[in-house]
Amino acid sequence: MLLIPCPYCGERAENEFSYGGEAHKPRPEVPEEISDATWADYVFLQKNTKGTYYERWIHSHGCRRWFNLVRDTLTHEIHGAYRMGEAPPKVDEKTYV
Amino acid sequence: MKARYSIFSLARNALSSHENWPQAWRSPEPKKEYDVVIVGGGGHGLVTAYYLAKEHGITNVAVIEKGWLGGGNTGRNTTIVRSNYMWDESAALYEHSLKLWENMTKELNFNVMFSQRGVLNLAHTLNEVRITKRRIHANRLNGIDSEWVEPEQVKEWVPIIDLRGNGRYPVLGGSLQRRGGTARHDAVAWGYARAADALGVDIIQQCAVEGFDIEDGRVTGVRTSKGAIKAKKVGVVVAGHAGVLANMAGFKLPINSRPLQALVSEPVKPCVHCVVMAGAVHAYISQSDKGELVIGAGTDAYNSYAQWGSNPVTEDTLAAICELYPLFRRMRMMRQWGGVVDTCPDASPIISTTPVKGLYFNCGWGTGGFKATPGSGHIFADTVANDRPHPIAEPFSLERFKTGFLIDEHAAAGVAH
Amino acid sequence: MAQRYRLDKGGRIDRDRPVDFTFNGRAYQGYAGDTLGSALLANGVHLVGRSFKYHRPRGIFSAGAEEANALVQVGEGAATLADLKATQVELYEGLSARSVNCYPSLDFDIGEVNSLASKLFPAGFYYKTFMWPQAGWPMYERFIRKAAGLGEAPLEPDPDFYDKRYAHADVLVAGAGPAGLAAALAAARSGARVILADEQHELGGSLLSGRDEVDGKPGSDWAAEAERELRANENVRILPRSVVFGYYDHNWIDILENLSDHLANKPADAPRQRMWKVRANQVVLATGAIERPLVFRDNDRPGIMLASAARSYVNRWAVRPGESAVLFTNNDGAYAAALDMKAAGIKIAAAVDLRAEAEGELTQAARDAGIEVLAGHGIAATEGHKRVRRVKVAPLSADGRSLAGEARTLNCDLVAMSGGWNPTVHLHSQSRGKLRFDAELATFVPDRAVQAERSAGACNGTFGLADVLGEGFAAGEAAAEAAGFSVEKAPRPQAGNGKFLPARWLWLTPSSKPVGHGGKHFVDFQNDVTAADLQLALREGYTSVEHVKRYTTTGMGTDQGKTSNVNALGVVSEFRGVPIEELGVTTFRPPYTPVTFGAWGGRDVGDLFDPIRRTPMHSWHARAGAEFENVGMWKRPWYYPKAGEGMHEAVQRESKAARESLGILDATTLGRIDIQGPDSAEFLNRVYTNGWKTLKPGAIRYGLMLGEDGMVMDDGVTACLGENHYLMHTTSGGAAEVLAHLEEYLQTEWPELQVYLTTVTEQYATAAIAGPNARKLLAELTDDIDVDPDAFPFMSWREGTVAGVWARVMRISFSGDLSFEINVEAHNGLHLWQTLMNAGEKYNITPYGTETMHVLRAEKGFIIVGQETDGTVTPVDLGMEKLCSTKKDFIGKRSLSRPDMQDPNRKQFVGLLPDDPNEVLEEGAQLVETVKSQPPMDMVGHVTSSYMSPNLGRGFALALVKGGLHKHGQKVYAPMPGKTIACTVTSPVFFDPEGERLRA
Amino acid sequence: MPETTSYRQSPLAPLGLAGQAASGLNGAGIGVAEPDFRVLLDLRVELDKQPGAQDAVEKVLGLRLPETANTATGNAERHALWLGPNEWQIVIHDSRPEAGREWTAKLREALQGIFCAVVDVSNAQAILRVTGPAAREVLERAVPLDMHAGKFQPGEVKQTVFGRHCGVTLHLLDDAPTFDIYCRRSFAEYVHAYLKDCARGACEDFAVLEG
Ligand SMILES: Cc1cc2nc3c(=O)[nH]c(=O)nc-3n(C[C@H](O)[C@H](O)[C@H](O)COP(=O)(O)OP(=O)(O)OC[C@H]3O[C@@H](n4cnc5c(N)ncnc54)[C@H](O)[C@@H]3O)c2cc1C
Ligand SMILES: NC(=O)c1ccc[n+]([C@@H]2O[C@H](COP(=O)([O-])OP(=O)(O)OC[C@H]3O[C@@H](n4cnc5c(N)ncnc54)[C@H](O)[C@@H]3O)[C@@H](O)[C@H]2O)c1
Ligand SMILES: Cc1cc2nc3c(=O)[nH]c(=O)nc-3n(C[C@H](O)[C@H](O)[C@H](O)COP(=O)(O)O)c2cc1C
Ligand SMILES: [Zn+2]
Repeated sequence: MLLIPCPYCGERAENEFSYGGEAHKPRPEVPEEISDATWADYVFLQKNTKGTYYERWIHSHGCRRWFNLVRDTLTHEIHGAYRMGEAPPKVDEKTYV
Repeated sequence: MKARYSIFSLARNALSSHENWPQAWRSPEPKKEYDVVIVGGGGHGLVTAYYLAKEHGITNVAVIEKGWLGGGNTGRNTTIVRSNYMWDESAALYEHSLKLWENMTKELNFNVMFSQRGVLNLAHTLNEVRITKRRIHANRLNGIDSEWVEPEQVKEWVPIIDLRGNGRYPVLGGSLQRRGGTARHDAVAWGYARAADALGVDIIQQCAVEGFDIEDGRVTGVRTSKGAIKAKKVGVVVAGHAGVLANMAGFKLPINSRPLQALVSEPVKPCVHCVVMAGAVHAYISQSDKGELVIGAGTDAYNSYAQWGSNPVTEDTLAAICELYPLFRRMRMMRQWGGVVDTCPDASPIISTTPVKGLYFNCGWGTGGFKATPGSGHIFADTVANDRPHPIAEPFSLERFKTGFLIDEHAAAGVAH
Repeated sequence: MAQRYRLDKGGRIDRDRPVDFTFNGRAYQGYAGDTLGSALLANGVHLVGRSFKYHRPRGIFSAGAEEANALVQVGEGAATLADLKATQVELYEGLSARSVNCYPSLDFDIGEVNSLASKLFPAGFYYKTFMWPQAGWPMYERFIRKAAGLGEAPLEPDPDFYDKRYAHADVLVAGAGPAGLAAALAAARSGARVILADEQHELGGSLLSGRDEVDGKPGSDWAAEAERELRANENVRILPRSVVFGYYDHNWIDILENLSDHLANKPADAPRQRMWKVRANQVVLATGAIERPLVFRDNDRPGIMLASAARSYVNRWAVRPGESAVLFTNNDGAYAAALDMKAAGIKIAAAVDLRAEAEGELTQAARDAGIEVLAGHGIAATEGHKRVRRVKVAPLSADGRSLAGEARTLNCDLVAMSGGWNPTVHLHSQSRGKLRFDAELATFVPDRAVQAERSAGACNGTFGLADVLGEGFAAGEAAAEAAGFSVEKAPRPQAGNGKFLPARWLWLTPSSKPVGHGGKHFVDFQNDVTAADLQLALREGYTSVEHVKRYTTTGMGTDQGKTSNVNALGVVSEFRGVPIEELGVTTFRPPYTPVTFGAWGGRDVGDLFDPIRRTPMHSWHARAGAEFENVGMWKRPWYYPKAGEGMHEAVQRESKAARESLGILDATTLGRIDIQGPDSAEFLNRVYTNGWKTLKPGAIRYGLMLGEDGMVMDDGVTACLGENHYLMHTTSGGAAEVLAHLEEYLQTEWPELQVYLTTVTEQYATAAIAGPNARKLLAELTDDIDVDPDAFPFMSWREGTVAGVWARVMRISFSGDLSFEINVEAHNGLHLWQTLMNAGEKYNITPYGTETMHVLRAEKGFIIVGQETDGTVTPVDLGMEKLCSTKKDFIGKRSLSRPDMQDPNRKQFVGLLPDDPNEVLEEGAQLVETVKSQPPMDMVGHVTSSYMSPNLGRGFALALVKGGLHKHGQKVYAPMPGKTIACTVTSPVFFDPEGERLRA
Repeated sequence: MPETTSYRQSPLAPLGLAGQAASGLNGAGIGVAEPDFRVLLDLRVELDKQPGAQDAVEKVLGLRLPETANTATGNAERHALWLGPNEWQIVIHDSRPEAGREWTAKLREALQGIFCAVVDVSNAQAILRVTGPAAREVLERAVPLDMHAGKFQPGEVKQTVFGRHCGVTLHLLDDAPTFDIYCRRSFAEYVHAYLKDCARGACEDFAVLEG
């Protein structure tokens, strides 16, 4: 069970949270003007990185705020959490084969 | 060439203290160039190589495996095989596969212990009943065996089950596919490896693909931990790692990689004689021929490439097992592990050409691709050989995420083991 | 004679408390403090089990968790336990145990014929045979399955219950031997919160089995003092009988505590076991080491055991495990066992030592004690069927690969073997800590830690007692410091520091014939894996250690290879000529020892498996005899059968009443979200397909919500409560999902919108009254709401007092009739319901459940999300294109313009009328346009809802049919087993298509 | 018809827990009771963006909203529990049936012109008061929080998951210790039954109060 640092409440157990997938993937401003391919990219495609991943979580059984987390998807090491709209912390990014 | 396996060869070899058995496959050094390189030595990759050689006459093929062959999800799944999927497209795919299963042991001269002991999918809510019946009727009209069983019949199949489910998850019935069952997962990988090797396929283990050589939008080879290897075509079949390989080739996939857990109990005398799946509570159970209860749990809620699972998921699954089978509360878990599955938004696989010419992907099988192993490899080989989707593969292209032609098996499958 | 092999004195048993027990039906006696294993040995019972494949006689070979042979079934009936290790079962009065995997009896086991034909069953034999004919496999499998399994699963529900809890520690110490006790002392003295767990019932670890001194007193006394100090510290929690079984992410550790298995009288209202889910800031692993067996010919006979086990039986349990022993070792340390055995009166026939020059402190002591030491020798063979009787020992060649001289026979009934030690690195490895091969110790020791953990003592490859204690203290101090406590370094206790090296590492002791040609060199006792099996696997190309494991099943038994894994690697390394460190190890996985399912389930079973949610009116429904349907976690009345009624009759009655006079439905479970803020209307515009800017306070509008993929995800009505204030209703099952979906967009995509969402699902209780008399009833119960149709039109709401309490009444309808949904504060829900029931009596007010609700709405062609839709249905498919605004963007809109969404042949929403009015189609039935005599048939759609309607006087259905919006009037067929049902495609609205009754 | 309290059924009324607090622990390690009806309001506002909000709230309630995470402010009659960076639960000991609506109106009135939300959730939630020396031990079986006296102190508020999948808010009132557990109304029976079972699981250490 992960120990996740909610930027509002502090470190809490994983089962208080829900996952929201890849972060920093803004909804297209004017969806009607983009191609089917670009739209499919937004709705379905994932970086799905093996390594340092920027992702969204919500503290659903806590403060109910969404926030971002930088986590290594192989080792589960957590490099930091930051609020929506804030810039991510500087992280030595890693990827693996 | 290969020695044929039989009771006679076994007896003959017993006389020479088993010292004369040949290797099941070679361990060759990679050549400089192949007609086709298959990345990923799991079941799907090995079957693909086998059929390239067998049906398409392409024998200059390498299967490149990062670790040991069969060590991915092929080696860590709960081995449920069935074909009673809901949509026509899926049913065609999985039924194609099931037919190949039925002949696999003979075809490979390798006993994969395919055991058609029957697969029961329980329905616990009125909505599940409705969806289950819809699937059964669809199966029936597609010519696939599938039948509704009433709770009393469930009890006959699984005498140890508690039908009341404490009022919360009562067993309201279920679907039964008699031709479904289990197989010895490792044997599937080994059997195909041996057969492909016999046809000249090089199986190269402990060799990771670390990049692609792409010229003018066409793949020309792979870069591996053992050096560059040229290839006219490359088929990628790496399950949970599909996204990693796609990133190497410069595109993204509609896939999230998540650990899926399984566990086994200590071995006991046979007490569960078919496969029982309960999607509503996330618990799948069968008993291996050695006596362990093999139990499938859920996927972790977050992306991860760690081959282990999160604690609450195990708790949930074992709570459900205790609930459905109160007499198993005293059983003990002997080993627990995880595999990284490639889940697609519509719970259906991708068998497809890609934005890179000569590069093909077969992935997205998520929690349920073991059953598809022979069929998937068969149609993927055809797709790679002919540079166009096999008719069964056609609906499962990457295009569907653009056009919207999703084949959403969620409703019918719960978790699609 | 009872306990013939019990020593006259010594041991940690309580001679004042004899304990009676039975094994395989025979009565025996032991003492409190015994394990089943030590008690059996005290009675001279060595033959305890049969091996898995060959059914070879097997005895007790260890004194702990590593036991691979002595598996037993304990207890009978509902409380039976399978596959317990006799060496771990604490003895209690009345314990009854029996051997597993033998028939008809342990002494005479038919399965032993397998042993005769064993040549036919080498590793992987399954894969090579049973193939002819292919159709024959089920038959073979039935036969094979007969041989499956060891013990038996209970056949009755478990009578016990299990406790499960979280816990938090600054420092968790796993293992309470000298290293663990030292670490706990050091950490506790700093003020840290410490949990100390040991799988055994007594703390002290190896100090309980040896005769070493600490600070000038017996080691066990030092342990007892340490325990006293720890117990006196309120920050310390000591967990005996508790195995630390899993090490997961972020220092999450699982422990299984045994509470009552060892008790003769198990308390009825106390848990049997407890699972601890611990988050530890720092971890100290002090799990000791497990002795390695030696691999030699027929090394599995009862009476052959680990040297440390023999020593434990003598010292800790005061048992003579034999009369005449041979020590077989490759190291000096094992001589301690020989010395202690000798001191206990066991004859030592000889010490067979693989080392060419058998030197060392203890070896010398043994020589001094008159023990014959056969240096450079190995055991070449053993004899004795149900107990070892003789061993043949012979000198070895310099390279150790062959015998180099005449064999000599030694009579014995005990072989104590030691092949060195394997640090118990399981937890370190589970934590993803790296391992390093230590050539001196010829085994794996912990290398770099990945999580906040450290190993101390034997599990770290440190074996001298003084060093072990020192390392324990240091680890405890370091852990406490890392957890933020300041420590004062304590003086280290005084103890000896034996030198155990160098040893001679020989993975396979040769015999007169090559491996595989006579006799069996067992590597994995439980799964009957021999050196020849490993060799065969390698020969056949299964060279990776993972392949070797899976092909031969080595290490896959209930002991998970605690004694076999390193030996298997050694043998593989030997055969392949590849150094062990290059082979790698198979993965260590939880649990360390098997863990009860029930403990994992804990209290989350039975009534507590899932929360059961009930509405404030529930007690009324229950009293009225309602049958309930599970909707999400809610219990909703499904129908209210009267005496003699089945579901069909009840639903027909309820449906009729609701159309003809007055029905009442508990609609409390609908999801409700309060939406406030200046941008609320804009927000609604974005999340619903239709427009919201014109909705005025007092008015209500239906909305359809899509996922970004364009598929319908929810629907419901939203009321405008005031300026910038709305109340959204969601489906009962979708409430949580919808709120999450909305919050996600609000917080992550549109943080600029000034909107707040608050769930108020449970603030209100709702009774929907429907039918021609609904208005009359409402009028009677309110003074301040004008119920006149003009004053209170369809799709509006009014606030006032109903039944004497505050109420918000919404004039909306899911039944298609004149209907009011009366919302009161939840505390008043039951009151409202009772008042309505009383006042409605004159209208024959009829409570109806979800089934009737479904019939009524289906007659009107209203969809239910999740029934008419399945995640693949768009608003266009539902014929609701008009609800999709073209003037604005909304979630999912872009997806609707993708090519496949435009396909006119998509499945679309229609009504169906079976030609035979008495026919009720099965929900889920598939539809075709052309019936064929047999499958496959092209399916064009399926039935989503289907009922017998008393109001229409016939069966009718809703369906999704390809191109259905344009197929009204055409025929489709439902080919069912045994018959085909012809139907006509119609509009889905069967009742009051103009909506006059709604607006009445 | 006049509105009287007798109509009202508290969430745990079917279990008859009200008043149990009064009867005392009788030597048991833990007791569970349902307090009298209270006003519960959910208040949403961004304090840094709405400078007047604190004063406006204080004027009506006589207390300031806690800005430190996981804490509460208040007195014997009223509390403001921190739920999130822009969310509080206001608890007022006023058991009149109309009190929830009245306080909502008062607060809204005071916060006029400020972007905020005040929502009456008095009926939406249940309150279980758990008290006794074993309370921490018992609760550690239900929630993943560190319940140690040093880690969860009087005046603190934490939201978490209780048992499987049930959200709760825990407010520690005193050293007894006494916790007020807030949960959604329909989960109250689950929470209560779960607590009882937790007490059963911890029973080696103390007697369990019946009921
Ligand atoms: C716990 C669990 C239970 C399951 N239960 C079932 C079930 O009951 N029924 C069912 O039908 N399905 C089940 N599945 C799913 C099923 O196991 C998979 O869908 C299927 O085995 C996938 O086969 P594969 O050959 O595509 O992948 P894999 O067997 O995973 O093979 C992919 C291979 O690619 C290799 N690879 C990865 N990256 C590289 C690289 N860069 N270079 C070279 N090689 C690389 C990997 O090492 C791996 O060996 C389960 C899965 C899990 C994890
Ligand atoms: N003569 C030799 O060659 C030799 C070899 C090994 C050890 N030793 C001696 O053994 C001692 C080592 O001390 P130590 O403290 O490191 O080990 P130890 O063996 O004394 O103690 C380890 C303890 O950990 C417990 N344990 C193991 N795994 C556990 C788990 N998963 N959960 C809970 N408990 C678990 C065991 O029950 C045991 O009590 C020293 O006295 C040393 O001299 C000597
Ligand atoms: C169907 C099936 C049955 C298994 N049975 C056993 C078993 O009896 N004993 C065992 O130790 N492991 C068993 N395993 C688990 C494997 O040992 C191993 O954990 C799994 O293949 C994952 O590999 P890894 O743990 O090496 O990562 C089984 C695995 C599967 C898929
Ligand atoms: Zn938070």
